[in-house]
Amino acid sequence: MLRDRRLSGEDLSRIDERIRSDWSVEDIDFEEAIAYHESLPASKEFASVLEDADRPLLQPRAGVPRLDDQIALLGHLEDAGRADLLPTTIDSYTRDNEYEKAQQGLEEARESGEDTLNGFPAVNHGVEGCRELIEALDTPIEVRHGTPDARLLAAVTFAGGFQSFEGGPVSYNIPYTKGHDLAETIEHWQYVDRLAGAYTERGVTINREPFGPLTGTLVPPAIAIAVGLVEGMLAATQGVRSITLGYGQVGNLVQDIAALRALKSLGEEYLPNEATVTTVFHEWMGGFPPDEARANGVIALGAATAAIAEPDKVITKSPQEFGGVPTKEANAAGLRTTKQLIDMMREQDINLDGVEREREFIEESTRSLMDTILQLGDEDVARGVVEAFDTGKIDVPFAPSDSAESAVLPARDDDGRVRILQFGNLALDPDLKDVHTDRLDRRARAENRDRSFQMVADDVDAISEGRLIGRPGGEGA
Amino acid sequence: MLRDRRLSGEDLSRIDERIRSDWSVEDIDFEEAIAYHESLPASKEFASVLEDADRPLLQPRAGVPRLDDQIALLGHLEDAGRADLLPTTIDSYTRDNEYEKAQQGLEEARESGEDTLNGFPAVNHGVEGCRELIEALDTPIEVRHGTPDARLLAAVTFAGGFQSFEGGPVSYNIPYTKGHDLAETIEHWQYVDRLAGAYTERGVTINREPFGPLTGTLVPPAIAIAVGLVEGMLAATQGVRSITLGYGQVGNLVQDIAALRALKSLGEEYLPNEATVTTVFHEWMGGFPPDEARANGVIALGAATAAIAEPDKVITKSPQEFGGVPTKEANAAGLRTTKQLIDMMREQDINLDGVEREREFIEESTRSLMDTILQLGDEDVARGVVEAFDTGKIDVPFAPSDSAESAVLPARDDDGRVRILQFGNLALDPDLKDVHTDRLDRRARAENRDRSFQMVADDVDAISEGRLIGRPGGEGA
Amino acid sequence: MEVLSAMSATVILGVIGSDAHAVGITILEQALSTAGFEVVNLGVQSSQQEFISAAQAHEGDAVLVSSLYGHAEQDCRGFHEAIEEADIDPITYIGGNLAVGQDDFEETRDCFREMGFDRVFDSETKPTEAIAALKADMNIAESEAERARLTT
Amino acid sequence: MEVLSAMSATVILGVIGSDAHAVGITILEQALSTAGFEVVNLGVQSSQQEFISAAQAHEGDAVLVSSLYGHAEQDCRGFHEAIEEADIDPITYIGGNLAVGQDDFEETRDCFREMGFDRVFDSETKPTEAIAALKADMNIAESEAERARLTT
Ligand code: B12
Ligand code: B12
Repeated sequence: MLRDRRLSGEDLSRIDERIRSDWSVEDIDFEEAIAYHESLPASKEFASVLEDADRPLLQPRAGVPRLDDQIALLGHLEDAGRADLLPTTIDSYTRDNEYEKAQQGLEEARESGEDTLNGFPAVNHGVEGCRELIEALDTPIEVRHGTPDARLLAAVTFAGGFQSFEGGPVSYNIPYTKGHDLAETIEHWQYVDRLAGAYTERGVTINREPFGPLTGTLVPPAIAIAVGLVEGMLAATQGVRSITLGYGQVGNLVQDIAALRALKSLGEEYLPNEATVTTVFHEWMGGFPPDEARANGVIALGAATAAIAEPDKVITKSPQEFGGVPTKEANAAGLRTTKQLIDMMREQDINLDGVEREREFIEESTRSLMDTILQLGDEDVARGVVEAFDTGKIDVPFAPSDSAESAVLPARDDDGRVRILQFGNLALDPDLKDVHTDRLDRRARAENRDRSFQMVADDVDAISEGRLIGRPGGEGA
Repeated sequence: MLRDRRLSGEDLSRIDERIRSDWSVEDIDFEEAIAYHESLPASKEFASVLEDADRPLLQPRAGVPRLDDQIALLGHLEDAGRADLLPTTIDSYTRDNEYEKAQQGLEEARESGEDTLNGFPAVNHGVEGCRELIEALDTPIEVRHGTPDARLLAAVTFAGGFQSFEGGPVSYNIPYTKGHDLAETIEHWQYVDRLAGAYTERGVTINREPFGPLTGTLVPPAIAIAVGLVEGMLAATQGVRSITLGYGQVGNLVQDIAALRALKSLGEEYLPNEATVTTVFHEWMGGFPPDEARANGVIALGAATAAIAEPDKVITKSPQEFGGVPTKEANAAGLRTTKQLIDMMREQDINLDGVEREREFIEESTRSLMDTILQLGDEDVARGVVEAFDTGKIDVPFAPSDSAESAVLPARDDDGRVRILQFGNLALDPDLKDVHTDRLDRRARAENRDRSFQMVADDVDAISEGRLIGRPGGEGA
Repeated sequence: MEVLSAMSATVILGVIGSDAHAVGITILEQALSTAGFEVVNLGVQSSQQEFISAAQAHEGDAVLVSSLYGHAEQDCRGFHEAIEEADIDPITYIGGNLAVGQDDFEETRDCFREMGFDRVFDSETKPTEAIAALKADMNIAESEAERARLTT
Repeated sequence: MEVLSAMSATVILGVIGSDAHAVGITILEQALSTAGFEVVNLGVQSSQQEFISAAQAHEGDAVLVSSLYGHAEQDCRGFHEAIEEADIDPITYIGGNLAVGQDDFEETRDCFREMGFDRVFDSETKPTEAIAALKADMNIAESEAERARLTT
């Protein structure tokens, strides 16, 4: 039965063998891998570079199928983009554990020179391929993916020299897949986290980063934060000691700053002291404007928010987000636009009215959700979160997964803050719910219409159409 | 002798004849010109479009020598840039009243197809040319230039259908030329303003806009505002009734918002009730980064400032500002980036700590300068301002003009606000001076160096190098 | 073709392949239902076979395939052959972000038209455009206003 | 050429034509003075004749022409011919934003080199680069560090 407790050494090796049967990879020698990590310079130690920084570090998203292309791409982001941390984004077939298809795609890419995969198939590149990548660049690199069952990916990339790994059982299931059972996904991630813990115990800290933005689309902060806390707690149980909690920009300055503050303080409250908690802010993860100039405006608002809230890391977007995978130049441009704004604003003392009140509201809401989860699991967070999703007591808007109710519907209030229009079974205290309803009523009155799904649809489109709030009357309004 | 009093009808026609001898232009029939303006649709009435707007209107800068090119350029900014108001920027020869050279340049441009002038020579295009331009576009158009003696330019462009005219005797002298005598320039602008007043009295409101940014480079807000007030008062005396006071972004959010608020309230205080006061905010007018991505960051900070402060108009920059005159695409991109940010932020209720305090400081400082000016002129603002510049009691940093002392040197304090490092003879109350000195001392201590010209030089370069404050250690710091 | 009322028209909607982008179809589903269509939403990560079975089971008049993540071409290979084999003849649309990288949409459109899709939509498509297209293709009476919007 | 000390080298500095951009030369003046040069700053809107007269009057070793506003080419036509006529032979530099519009700097550089300028600087030039160039061209002893910076 699923329990939030640390996997044993035997568990680990048993699973190790099982996952290796999915796809033949060379044998991984843990001791040799530790030695390899130890041979890397301090400047490639992801956790310490991140934790010791005195300003928000910038990291883009990027992944192409071929190794040499990936090296060139990351090199460009390092040089022209001045990225502080680098990513390697994994392709969709690998995320589905379809290593055979990924192999095909990789070979097609090698032959035709065209990228038929949407990311870097790290398992197919194997430990050696990963190490070549790590060695070719000066900056620490994180694995970013969206894989519900990331066990083989973790085994290969950890041995391959990566020291940071995004995702978690909730955040890489609920927004990323349809059919995966949540309890099973948690078990799979217990392996990933335990493996990270095993490296950590040997002095090779593997940084773990729950994927904060979830579906990227109007996710109410308390929901995102609760999921991050759950994943952080699960990871800590397995011995992870460097945890970066994430949050995706919603576009309201006060709410975003408040959410980042709440994320940090709740992280420190809920996660054990042995774990070092850092935060990451994702520039707007929802639909982008189909226009690079306007996209730069969206990116800049994210950068301005980061400059004020000062998270430990910022994940940048490119002005080509709308159109498809960006060119390396556009990707580097997104980094530089962000950097310019952060560096111009960071030293300014900027305090906004209302941040504290919103932070308290977010913290109370998150606690309300966390109480439910822990209660449902009888203080076992693993069982609690499964039960909570099962009953819709915790829920994510626009979630494609069968493991979530997906009954929660968000909409913006009259100030542009994301509130909840339909709660489904979401286990939020009634007085907290009233705040949401009240705020949305106020907006509905201001717009002279009913609270309705149309509001949600309008808000989903608003930023790509050039506004924050989807007022009736469209673009010109 | 120079006096701030309204020119008579005879003055006007006497000057009219004199300036026409500089360059042969067709005879201007005032009655016919009034009738022409009356024939224009309400959507081209600059003053009412600006004054009635319920959000900051966006206006770019743009001027090319040939009429058809200028029409195409402005059409692009209207369509692709969604500009709310349009400019026509005049070339440098016209600014020098070198109409012969401008004619040559225009003809070269017509023959070679290359732009050998840096703007639109409106006097050479004549009343008919201007009217063709006005008719070809849907949006009101302002004349923007930098001409100390703009009498002929005003006569031609007002008759040509333009209803807004930038500049003033101080703001188009001190930052724009070396040798022009300030008293003479004021006389020349009395004509311009009186002509605007004459149109206004006949129901054709000509909007006048003092050039707020001055030298564009670390201008302390109180100096910029005082100059704007002086020019506004001079214009009002001549019957101008629509006055747009300007201010150029310095890059510190609190200081910029405070300055825009001070500009508005002081404008209403100092200018007569009959005049409608609006405000315009210029995106950063100093040196830009030599990189479009980073330039977008600078533009975005301006847009964010405008979204919070809500001036009536925003003059946008393009990401190509550093390199030279921008392409029309880049110019339109600057508009759209700005618009996206303003439209995303405008509905948010954003209040920053410290704005009120900084606003009070700016207002007190401005009053201190205005008191001196009015005292020196025995309550005559025209004579007062000449005397004040003559003695350096009012001064502009980096001013190229022999009419200014140019002894004032600005530098940023530890929060990035522009303060005064060297006062010269600037007539600021001693306790206000102490604030500046104190803040800069604090910064000097933080940087472990003396207050010195090096600080000024570092601050001048800082934004183009990717920071706000020119800390020692350069880019990486 | 007979004139249908939207009420009787059934639309099969889903995201193909291993793509999990759910927001677009959530918006589309709601808009299509409101417009009077019978919508069967398969959700994300639906296989070709799931689309075909649903079209058979529900007598789908139209099959709307969504794809955002850049693998549409691979995921749709053989789809129209399979439809033909299943002996059904629904209208087929595909929409979303159909190519990896910054592609020229005209090329992309041609590619999917050749594969057999009746219409190909880019990711700037608003639900109203899809509805207008469906009504036109199904010969459903529509207002002047909608027709005007479609032809622009 | 004899080895000079910066102290004895006189530099004529100004902005040519009707250009009024003053910030750059203000910074340059200060940096050149600090580096030990004797600087004669003509200010903005200086004519060719003013540069030449100043070079004669002050025995200028170098003439530094600045232009930002895009008319440099017109403003400098005939400048070197006039210098020759005046029978002086200063080192001549030009720097700033030398062409109207978004030009390729290499072309711009060639154009001004052909007109007779010894060195052409773009608007990314830092004062230290100008100083290093002057020292090299005037054969003034300079530190290793400066030399390294110049040659990169
Ligand atoms: C939100 C988002 C996500 C969320 C999705 C959450 C969820 N489950 O829904 C998350 C963060 C999980 C995510 C993940 C990924 N994403 Co994503 N994502 C986006 C983003 C930012 C917005 C998409 C969206 O919701 N738009 C809003 C809705 C309303 O619009 P829409 O989906 O376009 O749908 C409208 C129209 O397209 C049209 N339409 C859509 N389908 C159809 C079909 C028909 C028949 C018709 C008529 C119309 C139609 O109508 C809809 C309603 O108006 C886009 C970029 C963008 N567009 O700005 C990238 C984007 C689509 N994602 C992309 C990628 C690569 C991925 C990942 C592979 C990335 C990764 N590296 O992690 C994974 C894929 C995971 C998976 N298995 O699918 C790429 C696709 C690249 C390409 N095609 O070349 C994009 C373009 C981003 C980019 N520039 O790289 N993503
Ligand atoms: C501030 C500014 C102004 C201020 C100037 C105030 C003043 N009196 O100084 C104001 C607002 C008044 C102004 C007016 C105009 N400006 Co202006 N201005 C600028 C801006 C934003 C910054 C210039 C600056 O001060 N930079 C900071 C200083 C420190 O750098 P710098 O001047 O480049 O100088 C450094 C180097 O270039 C180098 N250097 C310079 N000269 C030399 C010479 C030598 C020999 C050497 C070795 C080195 C060297 O060293 C300096 C120190 O590091 C630039 C764009 C930009 N660069 O971002 C436009 C810019 C120069 N301006 C421009 C224009 C067109 C004008 C106007 C004609 C505009 C108008 N339409 O109103 C008028 C001209 C008026 C006139 N008669 O000259 C254009 C020029 C276009 C072109 N060359 O193709 C620019 C590039 C803006 C643009 N993209 O359109 N401007």
